[in-house]
Amino acid sequence: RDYVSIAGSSTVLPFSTIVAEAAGKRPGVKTPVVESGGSSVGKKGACTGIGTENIDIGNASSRMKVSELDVCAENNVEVTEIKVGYDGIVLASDRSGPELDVTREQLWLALAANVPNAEGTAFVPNFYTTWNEIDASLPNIAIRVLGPPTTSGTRASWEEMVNEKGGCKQNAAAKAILKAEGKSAKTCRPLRTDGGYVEAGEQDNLIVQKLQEDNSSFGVFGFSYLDQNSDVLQAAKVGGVAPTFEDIAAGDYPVSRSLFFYIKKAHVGVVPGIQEYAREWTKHWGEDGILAESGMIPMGEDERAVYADAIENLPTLTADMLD
Amino acid sequence: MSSDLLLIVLLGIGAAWFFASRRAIVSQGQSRGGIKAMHSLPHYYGFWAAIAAVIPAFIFFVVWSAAEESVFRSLAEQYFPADRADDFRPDIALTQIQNVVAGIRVGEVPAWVDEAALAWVRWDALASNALAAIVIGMAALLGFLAYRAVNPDFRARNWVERTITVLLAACSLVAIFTTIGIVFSVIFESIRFFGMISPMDFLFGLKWNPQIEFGENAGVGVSNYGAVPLFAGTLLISVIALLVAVPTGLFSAIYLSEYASPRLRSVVKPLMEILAGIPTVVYGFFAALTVAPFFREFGQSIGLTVSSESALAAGVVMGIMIIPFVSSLSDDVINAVPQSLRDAAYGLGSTKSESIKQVILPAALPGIVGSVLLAVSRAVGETMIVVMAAGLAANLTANPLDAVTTVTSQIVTILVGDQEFNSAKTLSAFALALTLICITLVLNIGALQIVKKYREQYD
Amino acid sequence: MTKPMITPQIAAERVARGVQARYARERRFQLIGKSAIGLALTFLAVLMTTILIRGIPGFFQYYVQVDVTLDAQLMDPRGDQSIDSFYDGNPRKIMQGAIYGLTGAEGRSAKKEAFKLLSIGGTDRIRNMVVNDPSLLGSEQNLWIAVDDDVDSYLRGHIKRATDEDNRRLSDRQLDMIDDLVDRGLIQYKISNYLFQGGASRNPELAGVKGAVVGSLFTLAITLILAFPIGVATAVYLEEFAPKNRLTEIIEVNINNLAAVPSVVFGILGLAVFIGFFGFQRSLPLVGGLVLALMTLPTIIISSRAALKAVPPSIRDAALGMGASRVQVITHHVLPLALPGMLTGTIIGMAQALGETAPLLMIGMVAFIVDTPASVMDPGTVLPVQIFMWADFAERMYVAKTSAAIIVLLSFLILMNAIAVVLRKKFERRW
Amino acid sequence: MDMTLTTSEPVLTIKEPSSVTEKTVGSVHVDNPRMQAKNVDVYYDDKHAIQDVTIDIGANEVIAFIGPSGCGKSTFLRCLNRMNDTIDICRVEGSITIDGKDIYDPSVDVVPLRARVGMVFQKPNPFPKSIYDNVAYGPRIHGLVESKAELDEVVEQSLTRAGLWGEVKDRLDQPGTGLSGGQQQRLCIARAIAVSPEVILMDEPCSALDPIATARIEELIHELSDQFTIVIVTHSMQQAARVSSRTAYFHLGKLIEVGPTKQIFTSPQHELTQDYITGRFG
Amino acid sequence: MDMTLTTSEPVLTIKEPSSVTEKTVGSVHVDNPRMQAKNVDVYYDDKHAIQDVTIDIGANEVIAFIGPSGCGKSTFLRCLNRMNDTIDICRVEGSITIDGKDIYDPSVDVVPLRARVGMVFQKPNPFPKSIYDNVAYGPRIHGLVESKAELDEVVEQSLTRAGLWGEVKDRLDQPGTGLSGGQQQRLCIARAIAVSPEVILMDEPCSALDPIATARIEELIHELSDQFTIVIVTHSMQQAARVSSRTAYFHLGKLIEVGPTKQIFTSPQHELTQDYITGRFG
Ligand SMILES: Nc1ncnc2c1ncn2[C@@H]1O[C@H](COP(=O)(O)OP(=O)(O)OP(=O)(O)O)[C@@H](O)[C@H]1O
Ligand SMILES: Nc1ncnc2c1ncn2[C@@H]1O[C@H](COP(=O)(O)OP(=O)(O)OP(=O)(O)O)[C@@H](O)[C@H]1O
Ligand SMILES: [Mg+2]
Ligand SMILES: [Mg+2]
Ligand SMILES: O=P([O-])([O-])[O-]
Repeated sequence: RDYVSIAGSSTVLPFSTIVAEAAGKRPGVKTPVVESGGSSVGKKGACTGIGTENIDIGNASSRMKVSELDVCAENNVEVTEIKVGYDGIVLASDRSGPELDVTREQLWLALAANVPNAEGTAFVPNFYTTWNEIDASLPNIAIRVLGPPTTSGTRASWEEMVNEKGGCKQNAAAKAILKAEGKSAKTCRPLRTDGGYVEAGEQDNLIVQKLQEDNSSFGVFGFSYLDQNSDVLQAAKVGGVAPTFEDIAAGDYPVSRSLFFYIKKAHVGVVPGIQEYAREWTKHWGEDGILAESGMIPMGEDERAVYADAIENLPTLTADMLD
Repeated sequence: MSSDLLLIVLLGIGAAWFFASRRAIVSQGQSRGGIKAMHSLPHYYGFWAAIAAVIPAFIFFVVWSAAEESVFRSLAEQYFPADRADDFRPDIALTQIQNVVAGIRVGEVPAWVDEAALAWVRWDALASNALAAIVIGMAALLGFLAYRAVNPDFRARNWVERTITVLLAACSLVAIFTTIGIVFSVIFESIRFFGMISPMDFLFGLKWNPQIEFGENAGVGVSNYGAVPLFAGTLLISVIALLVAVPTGLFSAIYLSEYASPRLRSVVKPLMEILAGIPTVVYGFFAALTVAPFFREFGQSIGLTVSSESALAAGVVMGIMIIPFVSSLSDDVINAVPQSLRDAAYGLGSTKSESIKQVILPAALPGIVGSVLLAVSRAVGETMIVVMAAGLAANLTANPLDAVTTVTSQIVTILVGDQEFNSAKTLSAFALALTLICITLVLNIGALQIVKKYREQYD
Repeated sequence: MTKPMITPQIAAERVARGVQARYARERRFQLIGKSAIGLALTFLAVLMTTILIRGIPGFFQYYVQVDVTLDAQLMDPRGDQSIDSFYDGNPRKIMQGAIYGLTGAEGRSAKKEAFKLLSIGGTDRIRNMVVNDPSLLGSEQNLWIAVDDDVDSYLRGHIKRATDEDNRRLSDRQLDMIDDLVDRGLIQYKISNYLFQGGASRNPELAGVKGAVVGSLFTLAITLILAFPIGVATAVYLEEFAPKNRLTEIIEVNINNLAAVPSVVFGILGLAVFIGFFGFQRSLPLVGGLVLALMTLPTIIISSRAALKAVPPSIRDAALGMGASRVQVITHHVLPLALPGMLTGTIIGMAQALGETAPLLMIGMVAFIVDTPASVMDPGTVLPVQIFMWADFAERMYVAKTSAAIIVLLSFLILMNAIAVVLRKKFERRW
Repeated sequence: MDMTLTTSEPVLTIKEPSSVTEKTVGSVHVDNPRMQAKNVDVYYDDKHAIQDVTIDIGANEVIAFIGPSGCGKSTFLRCLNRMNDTIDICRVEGSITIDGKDIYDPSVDVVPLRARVGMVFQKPNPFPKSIYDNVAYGPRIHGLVESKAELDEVVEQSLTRAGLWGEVKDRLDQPGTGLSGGQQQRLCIARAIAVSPEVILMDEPCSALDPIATARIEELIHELSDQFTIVIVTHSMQQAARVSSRTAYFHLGKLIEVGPTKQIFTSPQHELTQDYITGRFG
Repeated sequence: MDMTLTTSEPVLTIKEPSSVTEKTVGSVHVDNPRMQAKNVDVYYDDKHAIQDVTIDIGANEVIAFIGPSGCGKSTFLRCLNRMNDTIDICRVEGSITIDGKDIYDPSVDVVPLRARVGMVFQKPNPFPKSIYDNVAYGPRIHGLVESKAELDEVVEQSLTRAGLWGEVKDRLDQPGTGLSGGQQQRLCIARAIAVSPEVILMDEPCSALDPIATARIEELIHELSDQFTIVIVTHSMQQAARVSSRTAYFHLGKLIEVGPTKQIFTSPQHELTQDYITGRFG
C-alpha cells in the first residue's frame, strides 16, 4: 500500500480530510484515504493488527480508555496519541424560536430516560413534557430534541457530560437515590426514547434543516454546524455560557471534548506518508488555520507544542499516561 | 514475463492452435471428401484445440498467482535477523520487504530488508519465468495433443458444447455460492449474538433499545433487543409504501397496457422508470423536508398530532420510488395475458373495465404478485429515506403518524455507526440480517406456491 | 329441455337497465387510470424540477479576476525549476499581493480578511501553472480565481447583510470589499470548472465529481463485465439445459430470494469474502464492482429468463428440426431474440447499482478519497457516495454542489439507459 | 365415393372468384331473418378481407360457414357481434341488423349487443375462475338476476343445457381450467347461454377437440338449435353436414354460395363450391 | 357423393379402438423401407399417446397420416426424427430405424439424424433472418459446402426446387418473415431440402395457407416425391388423397389401418376408418 489509510470518528473526519487533502498536494504523495465509522472503530483500528490490510491511523473524538489500550497490548501494537483540538457539542434551535438558557442538570432532567420522582425517592421514567415543567424560567414548549442515534460517539459524550457528570452527580436527589440503590452514576446516562429525544440519524445537516422547519425543536450536533449556520441558528446557553469559539477553547463551555488521532507506530516507516500527514496537522491547527475556519476549536500554544513534539518523536501511549 | 503479457501470449497460443487444428482438419477432410465427411465443422476442431490449450493453463495460472505471494513470504523469513528484538514483527517486516520491492523506501531500511527484497526480486523473476514457461509449455503441449487427436471422426462439436454447458452450469452456481457466502458471513456473528441474547427475547421481545455497551459505557444502560418493533415498523412502512405504489403503479400499468396508444406507452413507461433511478438521498431530503412538514402542518390544521418523523412521510415517499417496479413489471404481465381471455369477456358483453377487473387482473395475479414482491424487497431494503424521514426510534405502533424504524435502517445504522465488534449491539445487526433473509425466504417460497397454484389455472 | 328462466326479452330489458351505470363505471375506471399516470408523472415532474432548480446553480460559481506576476523568486526559491523547488515556493504571497491590490486592504486584519475572500485553490492554480510550464515564470497573468465558499454563499444570497455581523461568517468590511469588486465587474458568475475537473475536496468551491465519476465508471464496468455474462449464462443454463428437478427449483427460489436481500447484506458479504478472505484492500472499485455485481445478478437472471421464455418455440423447433444442436439453437437464434429483454433487466439492475451506497459503506468505499483512481485497484469512491458525503458536510456551498452532483448522477443514469435503449432497439429489429 | 379421388395428381389451378362483383349463388334471404347483413365489406387496413357479402340468418336456424383457410369466415362471424371492434385496424362497411336494428349504428351499445349475440371460440377459453363463476360471470355483469338463488338457478340451468351439469355439479367451486378440453368447451357454451342470447356464434368450436368430445358438442348444438340461432364456422364439411340446416360457402373474402346444407353438399351450383366440396382443394 | 350426408343427426357413439392390442389392418410393411417403426409406444408422463405402432415408410414414397384431432399423428411424426427429445416428459419405446440403423440407439447423434430426416411445421416458421440465410443455415451448420459459390448454388437450387426462386431471387437479402404465408412455407421447405435429407416430415404444412398457396405446396410435394421420402400429416382427407400414395389412419393413439391411398379412401376395411372417411366424425 502506498497511501495512508485512516478511519474513525465522524467528528474528526471533516478535519482529518482537510489535512489529508492538504498533505496530498505534495508531489509524489498520495492523498490519505479517510473513512468514517466512529471513534471506537478508530481506536480499535489503531490497536488491531499490523500489516497493510489494517489502518495506519485511527481518529477518535474521545480519549482512549485503559481498557481499549489493553487491546493494543494484546495485539502487540504500540500507538502514539495526538490530540488535535476540541469540539463543542451544542444545543441549538432556529433563530425564530425561543432562546434557552439551561444548566446541564436541567438538560439531564429534560432528556434522560429516568429522572428522580417528585419526592426524590426513586428513579421513574421521564415524565417531563415541556421545558417549563423542569424550571419555570424555561419556555413553555414541548421538549423535542433531535440528536444522533445510539451508535454515535457524540451522543455517548453528551450522555457522559450532561446526564452523568452534569446531572446525576450534581443533583442531590439523584445522588441520594443512587447511593441508596448502590448504583453508579453511569446508570443515569441513557436518553429517553419516548419522543422527547428524537434519534435523527447521523446527518447533522438534516437536523439543521429540520430545525428550520420546526422552530420549537432543538438539535444536538457539533460546533462546526453551528458555526456554518450561525445566521439561522441560535445556540442555547449551557450553564450560562454560549458555545462560542473562545469559550469552548477556554474550556468554559461545559459540553466539549477533545479530538484525537492514534498512530500505529509500527506502520511508520513502512507505509509512506504517515508522519508527513501528522506533520500537516501542525500547519493548520492554529487559530488562523483552515481547521479553525471549518469549526475545529484549536488547542492552546503549549499543548500544540507538546503534540507537535509527539509527532516527531512518536512516544508510545501507555496506561499511566491515560490516568 | 508480466502476467498481462503472459495472458496475451496464452490467448495467442490458443489462437494458433485454433487455426492449426482447423487447417489440419480441413486438409484431412479434403482427402476424405470434404467437410461433409467430418463429424463437425472445422472451427469446432479449432475451438477444441484452443480450449485444451487455454483453459487448463489458465486455471494453473490463476492458482499459481494466488499462491505465489504466500510462498515468497515464507521464503523471505529466512532473511529475518537472527537476533530478533522483542518487538520484532514478522508481518511488518514482510510489508517492509514488499514495499522495498515495490520501490517504496520509507525512512532508513535495514540491510537485511534490502537483502530480502533483492532475493524477492530474484524469486519474482524466477517465478514469473517459471510460470511463463509452465503456462506456455502446458498450452503448447495440451494444444498439441488436441491438435494430434484431431481427425474427421473426432466429435469436436460435442466436446466443445459439453465444455460450454459445463461453463454455463458453473455460472449458475455463482448464485448458490452468493447465498452460501451471505449465510456464512452473518451466521457466526448471529450465533455469537444469540449466545448473549436469547433468541426468544430477540424474536418476540417488544422493545428495541440497544445502548452502546463498550468502553466507558459498558453495562451502563439497559439494552433491549426485542426485534418485534423493527419488524412491525418495516411492515408498517412497507404497507404504506405499497398503498401508494400498488394502486398508482397498477392503475398506470392497466391504463398503459389496455387503454393507452402504443406511442403514449412508449413515452410514459421509460419516464416513469426514472423514478426508480433517482438516488435515495434525494428522496430522503424530499421526505424529510417537504413531505413530513406538509403532513405535520396538515395534521395540525385538522387537530392531529403528527410527529415530524413519521412512518407516513417515509412510506409515501418510498411508495413513489417503487411505483415503476409495480407499473413496468405489471404492464408486462398484463400484456402477456392471452388475448383469448379478453375475447371471452368481450364476447359476453363486458365493458373493458369489467373484463380488466374480473378477468385480466385475476389472470395476471401471479405476475403482479411477483412485481409487488420485488417492490416490497426494494422497500424493505431501503434505509436512507427511513432514517431521514421516519427517524430511528423503534416504537411499536400501528399509528402511521408516529416515528418508527425498520430492520434495514437499523442494520445500516449499527454497522456504520460507532461499533465494537464483540458487543451485542453490533452483532445484533447480523442477527437482524439473518432473520430478515429467513423471512424473505419464507415469503418467496410462499409467493412461488401462489404463482404455481395460479399458473396451473390459466392456459 | 327446460324453459329458460330468463328469456332473451327479459335479458335484453335487464341489460339495458344497467348499461348506463356500467358505462359510467367504465369512464370512472379510465379516469382512475389516467389519474394514476398523472400522479406518477406529477411526482416525477416535482422531483425533477426540484432537482434541476436546486442543482443548476451548482454548475456555476463566482470567480474574481486578478492580475498576478509569477515572480520567479517566490515561485521557484531554489531557482532550479525542479518540482521540489516549486513546492517549496510561496505562491500564497503572490495571491496575497494581488488581492491586497484589488481591495486596497490596509492593515493586518483588513489584509487577512481580504485574503480570505479568495479560495485557496488560487495558490495551487498558479503553482500548477508553472509546474506545467516553467517558461511562465516571471510572466504576468490575468486570471479568474474562484472566490471562497463563504463569499460565494453571500453572492448567492445565502448569507445576508441584514444578519447581525457576529452571526455571519463574513464581516461588514468583507461584504464592502465584495460589493465593491462586483461593482467594478471583477467578480463574475461563471460555469464552474472545478465541478468536472476537480476531485473530492474539503473546500466546497474546489470540490468536483471527477473522482467519483471515474470511480463509478470503474465500479460499474466491473459490475457489468461480471453480472451480464454470468447472469445471462445462468439464465441460459436454467432455462435451456437444466433438468427440472428439486435442485433447479432450489436455485430458482434462491435467486428470487437473493433479489430480496437488502443491499447492505451484500456489503457484509463483500467485507467477509473479498476483503476478509481474499485479502483485497478496502475502497477498491474492483471490490465494489464485485459486490454490486452479486447484488445485480438476480435481477439480470430473472429478467433474462423471462426473455428466454418469450422466444417463440417455433423458432427453436425450426432450428432443431434442421439438425442444429442445442448450443447452436441458442447462439444462433435464441440469444439474438432474447437480447432486448435481457438488456431491459440489465438496465434496471445497473440503475440500482449506480445509485447504491449501503453495500459500499461496508467495503470502505464511503471514504474521503481525493485522488482520482487510475485503475480498479486504486482506492476510489462513487457518485452516490459523494452525494451522500457532501450532503452531510457543514459548509453551505455543498448544498448546491450536492444538487449538481445529483444532476450528474441522473444524467449518468439517463445516458446509461439511453445506450441500453438504443442497443435494445438495434437488436429488436423485428423481422 | 370417387369424388375424393378424381385425381391423385395435384391440382395446379385454383380459380379466384372474378374480381368484378358477382352475385352470390343461391338464396341469401330467408323468411324470418334474425340477422341480416347487407353489402358488408371488411378491411384490415388496406386488406379487403370481406367483399360485399349479403346474407340473412334465420331465427332458430343453424347455419354453417365453410370455406378454405383465410377466406374470411372468422372475420365475417366476428362482425356479427362487433367483436371486430377490438381490432384497431379493422373497418366494417355496409349494414348488419339484428331484428331489424343496425348494430353498427353509432347509437348502438356493444355491451347489450354482445349479450344478445354470444360467442364461443375455437380454443376453449374458460376464465381462470371456478366453474360456477365462469357461468355466473355474464348474468352478474349484466345484472340479469336479482338474487343469489336466481343466479344459482341460472347457473344450473345453463350447465344443464350445455350437458355439463351432471359432470360438474359436485365441483362447481373448482377451477374451470381444470376440466378436460371437451368439458371446457361445453363450459364456454354454458357461459354463453347463461346470458340468454338470441344468437350464438361459434368459431370452429370443435377443432381442438377429439372425436368423442366433438360428438358431444355437435349433439349439444343440435339440442340448442330449437331455442337459439346458431352460426357455426367449421373446417370440416362433415361437421357442417351433420349440424347445420343452411350452409354458406366463402372463398377469398367473397360469399360464393348459400343454400340448404343438403343442397350445397349434393348439388353445389357454383364451380368453386363444387371444387371445394369435391376436395379439389381445401 | 351421399356419404357426407348419411345423416344430419349428430352421431352420438364414437367407438374407441378396443384396448386389447389389435393388429393394424392392412400391410404395414413395404418392400424397400427407408424407415421402419416397430412396436413404438410414446408416453407423455403417464399419458399413453402412441400405442404399439408398427409401420414401414418406403423409399421415395409419399405417405399420409390421417386421423381425428389428438390421435397422435404429430406425436408419431416427431418420433421419426427425435424432435420429441425436446419435450422433457415424452418417452419413446420400441424401435425406429432408418436404413436399418436404430435412431434411438444411445450412440446415435441427433444432429446428423435430423439432417437426414428434415421437418416442415404446421405454421411456417422461417428464421428472423434473410431469405438467403434461412436456406443457407442448414448447409452451413452441417458443413455441406466448401465455398461461398457452392453455397450460393445450393441456395438457388433449393429455392428453385421449392418453386420459390423466381419470386425471391431479387430479394434474397430481405427477411424471410416478410414473405406471404405460402411463400414462407415454401421457404421452410427449401430450407429443409437444402441439406439434402432423405426423408422430409411435414406436419399439416398447409393448414395455415389459403387454397392457392396450398395448391402450390401440393404440387411441390408431388415434384419432390421422386427424390425424397415424404411423410405428411394432414387433417384434410382430400389433401391426403391428392398427394399421397399410401395412407395411415390413426385413432386415439393407435394405428388402425394402413394401405394404398386409393384403397383406404375407396374401400376402408376397418370400421373406424370407414366412419372417419365417411364423415361420421372428425
Ligand atoms: N387481425 C388481423 N389483421 C390483419 N389481417 C387479418 C387479421 N385477421 C385476419 N386477417 C386476414 O383476413 C383474412 C381472413 O381471415 P379470417 O381469420 O377471417 O379467415 P378464416 O376463414 O377464419 O380462416 P381460418 O379457417 O384459417 O380460420 C385472412 O387473409 C387473414 O390474413
Ligand atoms: N407436450 C405434450 N404434453 C402432454 N401431452 C401431449 C403433448 N403433446 C401432445 N400431447 C397429447 O398427446 C396426444 C396426441 O397428440 P398429437 O399432437 O400427436 O395429436 P395430433 O393427432 O397431431 O392432433 P392434431 O390433429 O390436433 O394436431 C393428445 O392427446 C395430446 O393431448
Ligand atoms: Mg378462422
Ligand atoms: Mg398435430
Ligand atoms: O464518530 P464519533 O465522533 O461520533 O465517534
